[in-house]
Amino acid sequence: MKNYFINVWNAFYTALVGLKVTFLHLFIKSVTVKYPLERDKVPANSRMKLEVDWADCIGCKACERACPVQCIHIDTSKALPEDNLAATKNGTARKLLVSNFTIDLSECLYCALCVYPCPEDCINMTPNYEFGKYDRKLLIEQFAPFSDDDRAKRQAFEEELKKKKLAEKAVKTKEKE
Amino acid sequence: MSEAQRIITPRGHQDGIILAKLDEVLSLARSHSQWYLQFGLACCAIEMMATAASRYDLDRFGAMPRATPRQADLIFVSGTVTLKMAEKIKVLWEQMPAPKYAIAMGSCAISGGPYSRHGYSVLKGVDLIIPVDVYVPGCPPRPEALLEGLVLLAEKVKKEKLLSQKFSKKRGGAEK
Amino acid sequence: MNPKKLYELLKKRFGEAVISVDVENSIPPKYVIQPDKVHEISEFLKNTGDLEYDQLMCLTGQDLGNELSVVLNLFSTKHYSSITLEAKVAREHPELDSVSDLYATANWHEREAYDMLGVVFKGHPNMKRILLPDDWEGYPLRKDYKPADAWHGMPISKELSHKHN
Amino acid sequence: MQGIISLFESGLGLPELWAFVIGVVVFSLLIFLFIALFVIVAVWLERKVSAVIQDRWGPMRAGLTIQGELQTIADTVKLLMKEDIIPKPVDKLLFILAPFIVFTATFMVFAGIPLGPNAYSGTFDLGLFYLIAISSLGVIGIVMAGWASNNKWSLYGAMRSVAQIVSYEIPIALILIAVVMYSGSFSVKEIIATQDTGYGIFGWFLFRNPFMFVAAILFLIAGTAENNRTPFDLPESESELIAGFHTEYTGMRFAFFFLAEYANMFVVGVLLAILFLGGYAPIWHVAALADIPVLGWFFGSSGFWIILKAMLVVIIQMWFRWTFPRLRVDQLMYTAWKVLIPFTMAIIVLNGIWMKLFNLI
Repeated sequence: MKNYFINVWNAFYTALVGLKVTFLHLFIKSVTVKYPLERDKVPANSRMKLEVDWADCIGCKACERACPVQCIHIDTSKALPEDNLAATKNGTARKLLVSNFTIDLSECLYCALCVYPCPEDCINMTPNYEFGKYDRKLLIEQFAPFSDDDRAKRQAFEEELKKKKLAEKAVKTKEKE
Repeated sequence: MSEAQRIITPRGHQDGIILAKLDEVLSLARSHSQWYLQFGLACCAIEMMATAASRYDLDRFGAMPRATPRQADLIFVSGTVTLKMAEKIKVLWEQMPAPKYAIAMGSCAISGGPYSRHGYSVLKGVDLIIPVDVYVPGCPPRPEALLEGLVLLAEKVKKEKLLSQKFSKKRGGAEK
Repeated sequence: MNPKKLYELLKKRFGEAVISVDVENSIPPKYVIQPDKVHEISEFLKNTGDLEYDQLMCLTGQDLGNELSVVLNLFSTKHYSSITLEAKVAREHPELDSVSDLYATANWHEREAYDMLGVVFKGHPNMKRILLPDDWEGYPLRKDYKPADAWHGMPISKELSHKHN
Repeated sequence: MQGIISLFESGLGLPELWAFVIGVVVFSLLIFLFIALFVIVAVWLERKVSAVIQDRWGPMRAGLTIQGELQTIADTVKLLMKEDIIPKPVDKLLFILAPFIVFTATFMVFAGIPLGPNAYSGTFDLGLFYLIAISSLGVIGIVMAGWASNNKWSLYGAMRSVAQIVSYEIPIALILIAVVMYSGSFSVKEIIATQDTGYGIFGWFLFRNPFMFVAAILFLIAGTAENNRTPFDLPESESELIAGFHTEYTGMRFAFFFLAEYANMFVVGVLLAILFLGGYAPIWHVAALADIPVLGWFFGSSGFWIILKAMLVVIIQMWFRWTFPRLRVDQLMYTAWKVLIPFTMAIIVLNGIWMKLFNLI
């Protein structure tokens, strides 16, 4: 009997304690970050969206090989006569033209394994996290500033070069024989 | 929101100014009241919970968690969608009443993510089984990124014209 | 107990069932045993006075190429020592005695080994898949496993999934 | 209501029957409008209270200011526009009927609630009895919803709801006896008149004796359990039963359950106000105000006081909801049968002794 009353009193008393706790929270300032109006500061070295400085890319494909999920695709071709390739910011001469540089951000792990092997420091993780899209195809980011026609032209030029080389080789081997 | 404008081209409607205005008001109201069904599957679910908690507060956008799909407007698919679970997502999606929306959160839900090449038991993108409205990339995305996805969805809902569509269909399918 | 001593003890008791012991290349020492004696040896190791390997830390299936194997990591909480048992089974009919009646941990781990490699544990109370769906075909962790094109109408490979892209 | 009917009869010259019909319809519409308005405010308030307790902001984007005051209206519009799903295996008639029965039961309670000395729909000699009887009618709708949904979770929710409401009706009825011992009448008007002694809050039954104070607390607990709110929300506990008895309801049908739940909160508030807080009797009488046309009406017979008191109880219920975790089923039954009922019985006895001692009988 005594236990029963102690039990009831404990239930009542602890309920009051709980009510006091929540009541005191009426006077605590809200901790919410009102997102579209204000946002948290993200550390500068946080790993979010991948960015490529295409003008510095020499097409070595080190990042493509390093990627554990194979979400980076690079196509290179010989430069056309009208492209004059400037040197990178490290002073390396660009011998190949990167005609196609895509990163499928929907597959990217944000592991930054592609960042370290890059000899020209042109692929980087940025603290930008706002890139939601309405279509998945838009998440495949193209960093090479060419139109599809341009790219087709370069591919055609590349294939022509290859054919020429093959033909030359064939001629050479015939001559040797 | 240039992205939004590019994707959702405004539908042509000749239903008069009243219906159009009413539509705008109704869509505005709907865009502010997206009750969500949470479908947390993996690590992204933790970020989703963090988004609903005090620091980021999904409630600010009028989003209330609902336990039953019958009362939800929106499903957050967050995490690795295995084939075994994909069937359940489909069932839940079909139980939701129209108009309904889906947000795919995280790389795995969007395209299989790290499992996209060699994952034998993972569905390569939840959009293979349900229509996804907004893709929120990240591995996992920050809570703010999910909130951005919700804002993008609200922008999309605002541009919808359900009434005009309904009436034009009744009149003989002017929509086509 | 000294691994060499234990090996001799086991050899004396089980004879041909204990094949070899590897001390140099394996920490803890690995005893390769016959698959049909797994249950008896585990029982002996668990219940013998100065051994008392009372905890099963892990039970794993392996694909060694031309045969499968099951590895048991045993631990004695009293004597603070651990050993590894390995039983090699044939690829065609991989069958083994279940140790789930000795160690409750083995229940799920044996189901996982069955799920991933198709090793059947005789005497297990509920021998069915634990992770994959019940009607899944094939055992994914076998090295010759080729995933099917689709499961219940849902494509599996990325190429088939995104043909439209 | 008599006033409205006579207004139609004499003012517009309508025949008696028509005046009655139109008067009833107008009055019901007024009540419906009041419920809808109250629910819109209460839902918004609930979300804000929860937000403040959890150090959040709550709804802030729907509306003109940063407080999101149009949130409930947006929700209502959305619920109206949702697809109406009636699953194939349900019992269609019961499924459609259930939300309306739940709402009608709550709606009928409002007929017995007086807003002021002259503002009530009908006079009941057994007004209190009517309020209690009708307010527990809603459980029939809940059982119908749970049974008709053809869903095991719904059925579990409905069964829990019945057990809960049947159990918690008893302490409520016993507390009524304690109150009626003082007032000597079941009439709501009489009860309020007994409390309106001219001494302000000291006339309230709440402060008549220490046992009545305990009785008020017990009534608040039992009332919270009556309308299925946390910590007694077992019929719709979302972590166990998905959404309990309204799992299968969509759009507008669900909105009716929602409406009924919040209206029920108001009913509990009003009941507590009538029984213990002096009903529509003002906290203090200012004689000078009575003659001023608008203010006199506002503080005299507009229902300001009773709504204020009921709102206070509603806010306390919200405070409960965002403080306490849910009880287990056995704890729920323990609370009703082993704590509330013995305590209320003891209160009746002690009340009688107190009244005998102070010669109040």
